[in-house]
Amino acid sequence: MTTQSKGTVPADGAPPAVELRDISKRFGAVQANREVSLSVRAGTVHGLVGENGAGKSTLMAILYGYYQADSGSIAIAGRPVQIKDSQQAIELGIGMVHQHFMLVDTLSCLDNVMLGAEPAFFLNAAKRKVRSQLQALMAETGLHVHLDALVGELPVGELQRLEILKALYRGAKILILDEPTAVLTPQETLQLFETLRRLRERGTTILLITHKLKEVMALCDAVTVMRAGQVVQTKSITETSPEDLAQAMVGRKVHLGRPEQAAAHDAAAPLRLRVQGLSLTAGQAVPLLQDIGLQLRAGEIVGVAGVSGNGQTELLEVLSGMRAPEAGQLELGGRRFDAASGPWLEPRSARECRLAHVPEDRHACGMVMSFPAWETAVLGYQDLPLYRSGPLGAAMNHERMKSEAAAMAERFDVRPRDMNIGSSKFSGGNQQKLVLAREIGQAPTVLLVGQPTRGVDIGAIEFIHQQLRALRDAGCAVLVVSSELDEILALSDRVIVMNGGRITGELDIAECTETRLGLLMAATAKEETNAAALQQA
Amino acid sequence: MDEILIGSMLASTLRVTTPLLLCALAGLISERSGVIDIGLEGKMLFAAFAAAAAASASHSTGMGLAAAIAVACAMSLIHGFACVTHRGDQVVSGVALNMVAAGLTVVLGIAWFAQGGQTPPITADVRLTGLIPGWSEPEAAVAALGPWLGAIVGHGLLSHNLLVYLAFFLVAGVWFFLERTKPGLRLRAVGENPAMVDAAGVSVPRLRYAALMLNGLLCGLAGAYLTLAQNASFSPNMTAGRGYIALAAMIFGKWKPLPTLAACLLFGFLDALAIRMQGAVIPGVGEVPVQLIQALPYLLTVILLAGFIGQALAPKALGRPYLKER
Amino acid sequence: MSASSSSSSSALPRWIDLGLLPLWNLAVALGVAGLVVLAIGQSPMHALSVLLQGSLGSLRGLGYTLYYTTTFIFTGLAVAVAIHGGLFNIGGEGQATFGGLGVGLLALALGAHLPAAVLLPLLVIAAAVFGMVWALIPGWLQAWRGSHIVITTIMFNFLAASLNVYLLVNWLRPAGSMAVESADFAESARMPALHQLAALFGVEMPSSPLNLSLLLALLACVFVWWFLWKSAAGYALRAVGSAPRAAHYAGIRPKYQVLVAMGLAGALAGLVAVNEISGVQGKLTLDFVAGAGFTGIAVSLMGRNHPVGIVLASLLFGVLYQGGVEVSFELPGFSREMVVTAQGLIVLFAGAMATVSLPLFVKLHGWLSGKNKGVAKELAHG
Amino acid sequence: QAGQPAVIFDMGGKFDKSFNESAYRGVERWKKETGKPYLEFEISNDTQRVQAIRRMAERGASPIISIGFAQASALQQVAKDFPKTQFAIIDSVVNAPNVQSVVFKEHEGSYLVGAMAALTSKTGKVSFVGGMDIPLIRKFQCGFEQGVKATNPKAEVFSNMTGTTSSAWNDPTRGGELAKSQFAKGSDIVFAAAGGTGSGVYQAAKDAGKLAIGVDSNQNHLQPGTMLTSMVKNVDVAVYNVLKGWKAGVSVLGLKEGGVEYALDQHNSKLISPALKTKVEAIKADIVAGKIKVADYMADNACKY
Ligand SMILES: Nc1ncnc2c1ncn2[C@@H]1O[C@H](COP(=O)(O)OP(=O)(O)OP(=O)(O)O)[C@@H](O)[C@H]1O
Ligand SMILES: Nc1ncnc2c1ncn2[C@@H]1O[C@H](COP(=O)(O)OP(=O)(O)OP(=O)(O)O)[C@@H](O)[C@H]1O
Ligand SMILES: [Mg+2]
Ligand SMILES: [Mg+2]
Repeated sequence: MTTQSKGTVPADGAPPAVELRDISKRFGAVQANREVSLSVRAGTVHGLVGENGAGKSTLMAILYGYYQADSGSIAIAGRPVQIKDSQQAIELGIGMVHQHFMLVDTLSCLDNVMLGAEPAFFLNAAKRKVRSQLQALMAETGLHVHLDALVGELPVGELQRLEILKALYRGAKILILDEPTAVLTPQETLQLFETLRRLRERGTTILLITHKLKEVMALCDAVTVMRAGQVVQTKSITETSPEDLAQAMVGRKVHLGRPEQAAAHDAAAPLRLRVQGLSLTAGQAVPLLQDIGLQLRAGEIVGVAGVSGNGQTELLEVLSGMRAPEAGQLELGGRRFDAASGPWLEPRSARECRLAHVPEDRHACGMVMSFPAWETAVLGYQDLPLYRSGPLGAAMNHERMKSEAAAMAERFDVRPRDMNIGSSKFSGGNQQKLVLAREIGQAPTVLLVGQPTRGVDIGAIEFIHQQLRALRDAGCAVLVVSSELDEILALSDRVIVMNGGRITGELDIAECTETRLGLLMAATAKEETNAAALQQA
Repeated sequence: MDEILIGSMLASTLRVTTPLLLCALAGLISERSGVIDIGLEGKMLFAAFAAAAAASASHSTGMGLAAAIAVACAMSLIHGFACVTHRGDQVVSGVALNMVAAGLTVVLGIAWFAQGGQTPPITADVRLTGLIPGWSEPEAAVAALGPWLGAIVGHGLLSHNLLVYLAFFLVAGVWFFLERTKPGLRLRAVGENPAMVDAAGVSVPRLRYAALMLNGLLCGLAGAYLTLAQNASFSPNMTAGRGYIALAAMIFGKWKPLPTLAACLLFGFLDALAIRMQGAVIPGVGEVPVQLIQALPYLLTVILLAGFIGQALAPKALGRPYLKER
Repeated sequence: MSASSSSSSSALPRWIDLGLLPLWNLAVALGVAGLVVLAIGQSPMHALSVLLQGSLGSLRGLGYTLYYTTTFIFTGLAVAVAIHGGLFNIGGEGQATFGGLGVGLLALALGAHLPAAVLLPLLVIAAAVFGMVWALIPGWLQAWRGSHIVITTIMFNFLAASLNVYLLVNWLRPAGSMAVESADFAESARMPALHQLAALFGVEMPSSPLNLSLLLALLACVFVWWFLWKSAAGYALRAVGSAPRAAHYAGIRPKYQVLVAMGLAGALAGLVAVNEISGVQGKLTLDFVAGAGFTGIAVSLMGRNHPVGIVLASLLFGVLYQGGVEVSFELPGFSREMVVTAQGLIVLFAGAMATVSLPLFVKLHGWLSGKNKGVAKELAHG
Repeated sequence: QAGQPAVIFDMGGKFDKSFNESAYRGVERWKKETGKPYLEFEISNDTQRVQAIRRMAERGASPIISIGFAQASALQQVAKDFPKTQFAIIDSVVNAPNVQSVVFKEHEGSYLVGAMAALTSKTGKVSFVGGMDIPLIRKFQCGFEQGVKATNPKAEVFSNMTGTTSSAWNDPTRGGELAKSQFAKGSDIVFAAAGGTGSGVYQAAKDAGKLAIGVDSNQNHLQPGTMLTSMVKNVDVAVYNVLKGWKAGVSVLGLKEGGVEYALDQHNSKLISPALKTKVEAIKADIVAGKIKVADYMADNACKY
């Protein structure tokens, strides 16, 4: 690994906005940060990259006073400081946009922004003040949110903007963003970057954690690579390249960019899944899905592109039987389901039809966080005879479960290998691998995948994509929902674009270009989501 | 005659509702901040004892109230120390406080007053008497205002003591506090997502302790009402499960002030009704078993709950001690 | 208000976390209770020795202790099973009372006609079924009507009490008897007491209420342990309890799991009646549960909702109850309320404040060991 | 310790302001007079009854006095294991050679105070508050009703029971509410047989300017001036006598034997006019003489009169 210019970048006159020296932090058994030194020049965007669990979030959490470092020192604008809690960090002009949004679903955006920084004792007065300030801020930065909508009812993109507004409203001079683009669409990402550039112009210093090297190259002035809790290298952007960074992160060569050619698309391949006239509406008659019809054939990967919050989530829920639509027919594994007459598909019957599902929200859906990994590794397949033992299969076969889990960990390189560790203790990347391994394990004929690589590092992304392709080549029909255009383009043989609960376009991969898709998705997308949000608010 | 009945029933409803309401509001504030409070029963009991003891010893209503509030707050502090500071189990802590209260009140009572855990009755001048004391008798109210007005408004509504009106006023107070003030906003937030509040630079423990103090204040008032207003002395275990009913009312009210008021009023009313229905005779069937009538309020509650009140959503962080790990 | 987190710390090895720490907490708790005893002018040491002597020192004392333990095991398990299903069951009191009705009615109806060998199993079933029914209704209301389980179970406690009084006073009470209790059961309806069994084998044992129900309780523990952590049903139950959405995703129907959890919980609570009614009283009495349902909450949570923990916690409470009786016998002026106070303090310090000295132990342990490095690396690479 | 007498109070506890407390006064009096100590225990759950009695017997205590009918079956069990020990039970009959049973004719006393209530009531409406709907309480209720009706056939009697759980004996707040509801119906005298719940009833009566009648002990002092009288059940005397001279068998104490009576002291003397007193004494004499037969609820599980 390149250790040249480890630590700080060559300093010019002005003191660095942020100076971390020899920060160490351990959680019980885990050394999250090991003598990390990092210095960020004022008014620049500084990238921070590294594998899942490399220690990026922890380091930033320490800078934000959310965790206390075991050892090491921090200096802000050259002044050594002790950051005991977030309050202090905020006073020092540090703002943080957390990886897992720090918002209260049951409160309005306005309340969320001012919480902790209310300008007046009585909320009405406070709201009036904050509202006007925010409107100014929104105009200035182009970050637009519905101040009165409940957070719980807004699409992630908007929440992301809300988080940034929150930080800026508190007068952040140093802005930390932890995987801000993990949940954004290209359009939203571009907007975000516009904003960030504008902020940089204003002299804001920005620390950006991301798994997407393209973004680093596009935005950052300097970038630091972490691995296993340590800084591997810090380079100015001009001296580095994606390949270089990737190698530094993973410690080996990583294949980036557009993959080998997609599978020859044949219309004769057997039909695995067909839906028609699918429609679903939320409580207050907000249309979520409108007259959706699609088909999946053996041996193809169909990508669903779209601004998150345009029905992809619901589509997956309906197709996997987690949610019953108002209308629509479904053909799957030789069985027909009609929402109008008779019961809709249920998760159980879905698996009987050999349909597997990798849910978007792995934390709430994909795994039981309080279970050890080996129990999570059979979730959904707990009824399979092979996992049962004893009379009438009343008992679970733990030996078998553990051995299978170990096998999954082995095949999908889940780290750590020890499947007795609690599911929550694995990084998102590894959690994702585990879920994928579980769902692919039973050789499904149809696989639904939501956000396959959200929050996952490039090493893992490469691997996961390989697995999905392999499955396709084995004759499985795969439906991939992703807000990453790169991913859609890298994986799909056919692309469906969703917008406002409708299918607004279907393209063969050959005719796909980022811009073209982008336009299809973006077309009035904002208005759509806003409308929905307003209706609900 | 029946207007008297209605009036007395109204009066009784308000009297019975008051301690439930104060307690339920106390629980509401604590639980909205994310801290379960099974200990309402114990706090109310100990507060009632403190109020009676202090009032009878000092011959001052103020002292009684102060003592009640102080004791209840102290118990809230213990709860906080165990559950907020040290992340102990909130339910166990509540159960423990109930046990200690049930035992210690009697032990102290015997030690101090040697009347088997009862406190000496407090004198009339120390007790909280009605706004218009005379009207606590329907007849007097009727004489003053005429039949219906007198019975229902005079006796039913105006014959109560300050704590009753305070309790109802506090419903609005708590609502305003939660929905319209800065600490209220933070309190609601900490019950839903403490990590967020922490990240926003507000101390989670401090907020929860504050909530627990308010909780103590209200429990204190509830207890004081029992011994300074409704009765004139303390007797062992006199709360007789009202703390749990208050808890039920708060959940019934979905952790919101106004619905909680409705739930408390419902319990109060059903109680007053059941009392007056005892000995009722159903033609043909004969006299209704008294146990059935005594069970009626609980039965109706269950039916109402099943029939009309939908899912109650608890604060998301309720019962989860907050640590800075995911 | 469901599975409230129990205070385990990943940083400590099990033998400290589950062995040393609880003992230490118990010591602290006893210390505090001792101060109270001192405050009322008694000698803590004497009180403690009487407590232990009286509860563990003699065969009879032990008998009583284990008899209480039996009851608390049942109510504790009843709370624990519900908690693993994500439900908070305050209804143990009523479910046990209802179980009593089951035992009482069956014993009175068939006692004369059936031999013990047939009747006793039936009584056990009756207790379980009645308790189950009384818990299933709130369970059903929760799952299908959205009525909050805490309210309904509280209400059902009152309802069970009312029904019990009504039946006893108006139907089950032998004419002319003042006491509010049913007629005595036939011998065949009596769960054999241990000293009776011992007598059969010519072993002389002081009489005590301890009876075969203890065996039943221990079997229940084993079953619950197997059910929760080994059986398929338990897997589904725990999934629903800790992650409803994930369970739904996995094709588990949360609604039915609510029924399973409450049904099992109720059955366990109902079994209290086997110990109290069939085992000890030999007749249906008014208030035989006497708060054990509520004590079960503390027992379960102090036992970290695990059968083994629950047995230990039950034993602790058994000692406190029986020892408390002895103390109020031996120490004049040591009233039953002081016993309750001491019990409360012990629950407070050994239960609720169990984590107070956790950091201390973590530190201590931190010095004494630098292991798990391997895992650390693994995770850091994760 | 051997030879010491022992007293076992029931759930209510020795300070229940009525029944157990009365027994407590009895032993205390004996203690004061003889200067001898005694053993005591307060029951807090069903199982402890057998345990407590047996425990006392093993320590060689004698006589051992069980207070309250609830201990009957427990005593039945233990007494036969300790034939040499002297036992006694208040309020219930246990047939064993070594047990003395003392029961009271509560119905007679209740009848008497019922009559007093009827004679005193201005509204012709009086009321009764019971703790729990159990035979003993019905016995009080039935006697009271007879007394009222016999004295004033047109009089109305409202009755309420407090609750169905053990807290029914300890819920003054609810007692107060029950009384108030009865007052609203026009009752102006209330008789409470509800243990600790009573204090709430008497308070309510005082607050409403009505009259109340105490039970078991002489409770006139609790609310001087508004306690018409108390239906005294001389448990203390009974206990005292057992301690003085235990003798096996059943003793039934009614008005005649002075086992039950109505309380007259400085606290209620103002309320009892000479005229009233003479009338009451007359009725009492008739009962003693057997001219008035007071139906006992326990006789046939019904209040027939
Ligand atoms: N709250 C915590 N408790 C215990 N260990 C933790 C905690 N947070 C992080 N760790 C450990 O520290 C390591 C670094 O975690 P961190 O969140 O910094 O990784 P990361 O670089 O942000 O990963 P990702 O790219 O997936 O966000 C993790 O591998 C984990 O083992
Ligand atoms: N309670 C915990 N104990 C130990 N390690 C933890 C704990 N919580 C999180 N971690 C570690 O923190 C690291 C980051 O956690 P995090 O949830 O941010 O992973 P992630 O990859 O960022 O997931 P995602 O980005 O999809 O949210 C992971 O390596 C995980 O192992
Ligand atoms: Mg992270
Ligand atoms: Mg991540």
